[in-house]
Amino acid sequence: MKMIIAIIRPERLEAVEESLREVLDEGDNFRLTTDTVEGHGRQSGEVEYFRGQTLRPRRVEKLRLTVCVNDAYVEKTIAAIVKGARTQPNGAVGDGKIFVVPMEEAVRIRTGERGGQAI
Amino acid sequence: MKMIIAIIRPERLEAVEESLREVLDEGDNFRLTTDTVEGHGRQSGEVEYFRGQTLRPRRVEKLRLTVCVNDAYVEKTIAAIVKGARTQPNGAVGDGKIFVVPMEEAVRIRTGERGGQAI
Amino acid sequence: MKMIIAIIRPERLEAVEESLREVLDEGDNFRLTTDTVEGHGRQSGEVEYFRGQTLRPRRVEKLRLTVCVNDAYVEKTIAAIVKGARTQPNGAVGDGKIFVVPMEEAVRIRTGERGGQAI
Amino acid sequence: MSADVTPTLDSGSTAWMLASSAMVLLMVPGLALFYGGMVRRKNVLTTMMMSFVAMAVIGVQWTLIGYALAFGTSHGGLVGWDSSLVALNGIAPSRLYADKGVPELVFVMFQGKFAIITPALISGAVAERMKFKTYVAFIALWATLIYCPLAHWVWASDGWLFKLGVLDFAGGTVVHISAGISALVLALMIGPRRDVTRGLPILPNNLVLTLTGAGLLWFGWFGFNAGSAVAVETPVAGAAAGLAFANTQAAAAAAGLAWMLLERWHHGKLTSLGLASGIVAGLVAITPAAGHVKPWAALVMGSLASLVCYVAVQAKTRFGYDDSLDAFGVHGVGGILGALLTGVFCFTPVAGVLEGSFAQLGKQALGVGVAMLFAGLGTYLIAKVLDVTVGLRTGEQEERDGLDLHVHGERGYHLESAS
Amino acid sequence: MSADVTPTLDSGSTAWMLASSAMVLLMVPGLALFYGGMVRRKNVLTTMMMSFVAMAVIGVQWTLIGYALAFGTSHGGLVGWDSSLVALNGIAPSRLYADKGVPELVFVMFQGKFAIITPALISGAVAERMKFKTYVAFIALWATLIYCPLAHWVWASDGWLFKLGVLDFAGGTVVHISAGISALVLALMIGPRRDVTRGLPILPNNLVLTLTGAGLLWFGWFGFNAGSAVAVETPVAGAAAGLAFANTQAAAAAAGLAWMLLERWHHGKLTSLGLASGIVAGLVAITPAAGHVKPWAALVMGSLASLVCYVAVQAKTRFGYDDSLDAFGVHGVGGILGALLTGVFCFTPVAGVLEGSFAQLGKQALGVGVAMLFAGLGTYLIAKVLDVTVGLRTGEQEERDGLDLHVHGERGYHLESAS
Amino acid sequence: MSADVTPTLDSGSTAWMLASSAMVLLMVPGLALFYGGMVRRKNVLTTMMMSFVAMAVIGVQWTLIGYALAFGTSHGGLVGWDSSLVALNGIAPSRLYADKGVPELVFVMFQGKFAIITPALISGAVAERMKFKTYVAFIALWATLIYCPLAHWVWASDGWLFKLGVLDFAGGTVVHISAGISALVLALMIGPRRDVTRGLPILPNNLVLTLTGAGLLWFGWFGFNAGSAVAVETPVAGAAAGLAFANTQAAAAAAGLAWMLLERWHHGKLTSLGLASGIVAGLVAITPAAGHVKPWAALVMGSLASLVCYVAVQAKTRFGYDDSLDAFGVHGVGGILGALLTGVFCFTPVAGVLEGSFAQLGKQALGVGVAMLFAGLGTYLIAKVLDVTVGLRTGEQEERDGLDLHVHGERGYHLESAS
Ligand SMILES: Nc1ncnc2c1ncn2[C@@H]1O[C@H](COP(=O)(O)OP(=O)(O)O)[C@@H](O)[C@H]1O
Ligand SMILES: Nc1ncnc2c1ncn2[C@@H]1O[C@H](COP(=O)(O)OP(=O)(O)O)[C@@H](O)[C@H]1O
Ligand SMILES: Nc1ncnc2c1ncn2[C@@H]1O[C@H](COP(=O)(O)OP(=O)(O)O)[C@@H](O)[C@H]1O
Repeated sequence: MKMIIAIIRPERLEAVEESLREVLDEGDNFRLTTDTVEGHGRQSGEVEYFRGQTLRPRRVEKLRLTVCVNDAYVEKTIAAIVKGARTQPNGAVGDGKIFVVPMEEAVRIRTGERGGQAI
Repeated sequence: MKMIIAIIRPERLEAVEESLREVLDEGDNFRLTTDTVEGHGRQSGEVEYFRGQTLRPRRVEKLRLTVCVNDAYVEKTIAAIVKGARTQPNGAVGDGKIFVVPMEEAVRIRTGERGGQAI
Repeated sequence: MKMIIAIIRPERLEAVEESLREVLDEGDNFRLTTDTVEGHGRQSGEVEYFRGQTLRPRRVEKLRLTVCVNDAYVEKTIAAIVKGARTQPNGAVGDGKIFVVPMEEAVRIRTGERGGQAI
Repeated sequence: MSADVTPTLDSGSTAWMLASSAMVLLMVPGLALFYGGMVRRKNVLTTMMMSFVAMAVIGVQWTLIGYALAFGTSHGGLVGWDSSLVALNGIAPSRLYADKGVPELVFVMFQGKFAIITPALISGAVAERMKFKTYVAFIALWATLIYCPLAHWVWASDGWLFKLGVLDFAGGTVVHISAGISALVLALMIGPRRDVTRGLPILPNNLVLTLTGAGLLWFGWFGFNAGSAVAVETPVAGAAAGLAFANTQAAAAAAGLAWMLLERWHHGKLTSLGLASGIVAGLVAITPAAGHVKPWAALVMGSLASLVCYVAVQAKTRFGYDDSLDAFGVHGVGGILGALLTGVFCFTPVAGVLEGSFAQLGKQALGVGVAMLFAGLGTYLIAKVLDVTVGLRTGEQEERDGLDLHVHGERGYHLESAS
Repeated sequence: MSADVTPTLDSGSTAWMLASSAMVLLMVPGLALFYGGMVRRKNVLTTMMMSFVAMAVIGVQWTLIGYALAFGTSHGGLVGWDSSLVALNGIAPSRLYADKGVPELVFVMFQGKFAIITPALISGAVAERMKFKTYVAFIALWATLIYCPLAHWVWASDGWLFKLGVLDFAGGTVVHISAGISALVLALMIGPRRDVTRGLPILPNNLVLTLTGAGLLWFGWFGFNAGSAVAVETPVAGAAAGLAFANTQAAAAAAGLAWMLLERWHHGKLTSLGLASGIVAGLVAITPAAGHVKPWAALVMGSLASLVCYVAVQAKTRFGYDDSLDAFGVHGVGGILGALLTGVFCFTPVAGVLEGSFAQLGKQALGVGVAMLFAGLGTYLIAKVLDVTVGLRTGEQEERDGLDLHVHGERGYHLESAS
Repeated sequence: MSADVTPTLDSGSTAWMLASSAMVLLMVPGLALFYGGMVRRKNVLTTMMMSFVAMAVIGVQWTLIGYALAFGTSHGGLVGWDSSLVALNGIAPSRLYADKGVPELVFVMFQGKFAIITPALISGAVAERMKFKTYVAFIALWATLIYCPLAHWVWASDGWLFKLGVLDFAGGTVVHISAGISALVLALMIGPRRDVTRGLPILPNNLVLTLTGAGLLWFGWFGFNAGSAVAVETPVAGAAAGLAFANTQAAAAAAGLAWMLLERWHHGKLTSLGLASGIVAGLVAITPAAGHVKPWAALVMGSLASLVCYVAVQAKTRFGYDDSLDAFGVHGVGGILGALLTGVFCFTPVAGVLEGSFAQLGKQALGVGVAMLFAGLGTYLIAKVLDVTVGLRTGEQEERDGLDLHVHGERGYHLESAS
């Protein structure tokens, strides 16, 4: 089992969800957790104005996506996220990253199920 | 050392904290980090109304709980979280999940301590 | 590759960024993700007042910092964070923690690059 | 009205007109909050701006030519004009309006606030997707080509609808019907918001603003309605103003209550948006009747307004147009209902249906029909021209990311802790 | 008062009464913001609704029967009634109130705003846990069974307390004491909030709202107090109004300052909530005295109000009842203090203690005692009945998740970026 | 002014003065919101408090000695004083102000609101870093040593600038220039905010507040300007008030529009802060001219105000001082411009440049110069003293964490879900 953590543009969430649905959805809804983070990277935030003065935030609002999947799904998931999150044919700075972390256990609180089927 | 990440109903935090205290508290307060996330899963958000129209948010506000513990505590911690987070005797959709990730190092910034006793 | 997760005082972010720049910046900006979390630990929140009544929040607003680095950088990064985040010469409760989690894969969405150079 | 005695300034009437003019202006920020709270975070500023910008644009337009068009010497009862009124240049500060003992400049300002808020009402129908530039051009044209003539017809002493005896105490027809219909037409032309089409829930970013806005609107509406006594009575601060004030209060209260009960019965919850919407619906419906009906009738009109508007609002989901914040559902429908019921419940200056005379109801229906046709058609033409020239709707990217950032280069809130 | 000459309409007085009636209405949204900011995010809407719903419910009640009960022909000085006043039906728009040169309908509205805000004040004591339905029923009953009679006793020309010479210029007794005591009784009956019992800190969700609300309250209070000159002088916009206005300003300022200094001395911080609370405490205390004392006395009364209320507020922690937003601590205590001090500092129309006469102080004490007893007992009975029938308190689940979602099906804010 | 006939109370004028006094007070919360929205989350409360605290501190100061200093019997036209005016003690409620038919207490209150808001304006320049305690001491001293004398010079019938014929209808010189210059001096003395020095972007926490504040300011400004007719005409609610009202509206609208167009041309976006700033700049510029120029001139003055202020605001980045919220850039510059243009466009009571007379422009320039010198120097001295005694600036830790927590022991918002 892996925990896949992706940092994407907030406005791409829709697209990513759609492409994820194709690969992850089996009957019941596939599961996903998101939260808002601030990214400090090459890309700088959207410019804002204050009485003619230009404000260039160094932080960019990003959306973080966490999906836990069984090993068999890892590549499919990564591919789906890349597909949904990349903005131009060959991407643009700020499109984001995907990180994969090993996961040793998963528990469904409702049933107490463990491992693979708990995901 | 493991990093235990649990996604629960915000309103169950109290209960979970209580049951965690029993197993983790040794003298000084046990430590815990929480943040708010949005869950996309089977459960859909609380219904809201807009001039008679029903709005069913596809996202649910969830609370994410991160506890880093030494291996000896993993099972106890999982059990405690399940105990506190499960709503009905045999659970309900939306009760959440627990994910366990291996952790290689922990550092207490204050003292620079490492590993087990830094947790 | 490791995912380094640090929980620090929000007001120390500047200092940490500075010390991180020294070790991580090679030409283009180094990358970093932050989000706001609530810490439940020894330290209790800043006192607030409500009509003469003292409110002592049990939660402390903390800043969580996520940096993914190649193995060679792990120790440098940890040292830099400790340097920037520690408040007094020998630290104070609330200075925070650093957790290191193994990471199996990294993907740069823009280019599809993998592993080391995607970080 | 005793026009033979030369009128003298009445400080009491002037005091009330000054106060009520200011109160009506405050309705614009009120509307901005009311609307601004209902949209998504990413559009809160642009939505508020659609109201605020009217203060600037129409504020200038009215001073330059608007007043001349609406209240200048009548040309065939169809439109006014007086070159001496351009930029209010010919109005000596001491000149009084009609026989009301109020400086004409004060009357100009009072009327000007109406001209400002009316187009702003329309913005509710096109929130979150209309091109801001186009919107600004639209309200400037609309105020000049639709509002001013209509105001002339209904309120100028030589206006043809006025002469026919159509009653519109404070603007049910001129303000709410015209704005409501135009809102519907625009909403239809511009199409639904992306996420409405995609069936996604659109959650209001800040209902606290909406409630606050409703409060400011209620407050300002007392100036709106009770100030309109300037058209019918000397002194202005007198019986008619008192009656209008009482009816405004009664209708708003009854409507708020009715909407709440309706929702309770319909889906079991008492929403704050519902209470706020009911209040506004009631205020809209009583506007044309404020000085013509009895308080008990105001209670009835308010309750009916909520009932009818509530149903109307549900309609949009059925018919699939996206009147985002129900500018038509509340102002259009409420205005029509109010204008007609005025003909039913009025007792002064003429008798209505309840007192056995159907004549007035007919006149009211005429007024309603004319306003709907004129405003609807006019809006269609103006919007058509703007559509082919500058375009009505923002690009998909703008709509998705929110207009605040793209059009205004700002975000409504920066509440993240790090900042 | 020269009742022999037939009074004629005074447009100046009418203008001021119209304006001040509107200003008092604005206090309700003001109160909603003031209270709404102090509760937790999950209850911001329900708390604001408790004020807004009063505009709807009491707005209707007052029009239908409230005015008749409070200001109708007196029956033994105990309660008023006039079937002709039901739904204000018998009041011709041109009919003037007493000898004040103001249309009676305007007076009705001015008084109606008082009837609306008074029960809303109570909501502060039961915030975050009272059943909303029950609250609505409660204020309807309370306004009818407690407020209207009390207003009759103190303000109607045949009211028994009025005849005894109890002074209550703008409602220290009728409004603030009655609301404050009832708030205390309700708070005791309903019990503390879950998290108060569990000793958890309750953090105000948005103090910006509270400050804004305090600002609107201060503004509206000028109408509240200076408008109350309608009871004592013709023209209404005259000396008494001016005095009341000045005293309102002086007391609020002094109280705000005093509260800040107290906090500074007590725990070293100058809280914004403290400044806002002091302002309100001062406004409450000066209300009964506004037209009866000198400005220097207003400064003293304001300062004392903050001192006494601050101490009173601390008491609740000691005695362990949960007057959530200090409706009793500020309005009850401040009202009692103000009513008594009126007897000390008054110089017109009668002399107070400072000028050597203790008689008035006695009368004031009587008024205070009567109001406390009547309102306290009455509230207890009404609440008891509601408790056994519909229940006073929401379920634990509702309280934990917040009432906004459960009762109103809404959330106050949707500020998450994704939306 | 016919001083030979004994003046009698005019209820209409009194009604308008009561209403406008209340409206001017509402400008203070308006300013608090306007400023509060522009700072960072961590300083929203302290910034709002800087306005609110003026209501408390100056509210008391004005009642005790302020009025006596500004409007007491003149001593050489330099300052007023009358021990009988201390705590307003010698002013009988029935005493009328001059020949205006308004109770003097009402005039006292109207003027008092000006004394409150003026120092509050200064806070915009030192937001997010000035020691709160020091600020409180500063405004108390400033109001006493700078504002009161200046008000006496310009507005008291024996004031030396008044006698010279300097025109300042509603406070361009006394209020905006004095506050603006003092703001600049303070900003220079206190130095830029830490993050400005470090070149970090400072993002406004809540522009919704800023827009709302601008709305309340516009509303209150009608009282501010049209109420100032009390200085020139009887009845107060008459021609001069009407003219002032119209000009206020015209200038604000034109300025809002102009600023928007400027921004569009400068960087392509139409910011909401820009519209709000333009509105305020226009209101500032028309303040001294409100009763002296024609509406068309008001349109011109408003537009020029935005142009000049916009340029001035850009200057600060060039010269590297940190007038955080542009108290100088908007109020100082706008005030100077308005005062001078008054000499250009005025047509009543005297002719300006446009009508061929340059005399008035000279007088206006004198007034501007005197006010700048006096306020600038005075502020420097007061601030210097405070600097060496209590210190002007908070510690670095406070500034970094935000003053809300450190000074006020509060946070503006608690919107996290768990709470
Ligand atoms: N090594 C990293 N550690 C933590 N976060 C990262 C890292 N690399 C990228 N991120 C996050 O991903 C976001 C998007 O990265 P991006 O700028 O698109 O990378 P690139 O420019 O290489 O495509 C960044 O703003 C940051 O939040
Ligand atoms: N595989 C997963 N990956 C990421 N988040 C998950 C996953 N499974 C569950 N979650 C999170 O846990 C929350 C609760 O899950 P829940 O709907 O209770 O699961 P179940 O219905 O299986 O009990 C979801 O809303 C989602 O945020
Ligand atoms: N074992 C842990 N698991 C999860 N979070 C932790 C853990 N230990 C510390 N934290 C987080 O780090 C924050 C700071 O910890 P801190 O109180 O400084 O630790 P210490 O007192 O040991 O220095 C805590 O508020 C909490 O959010």
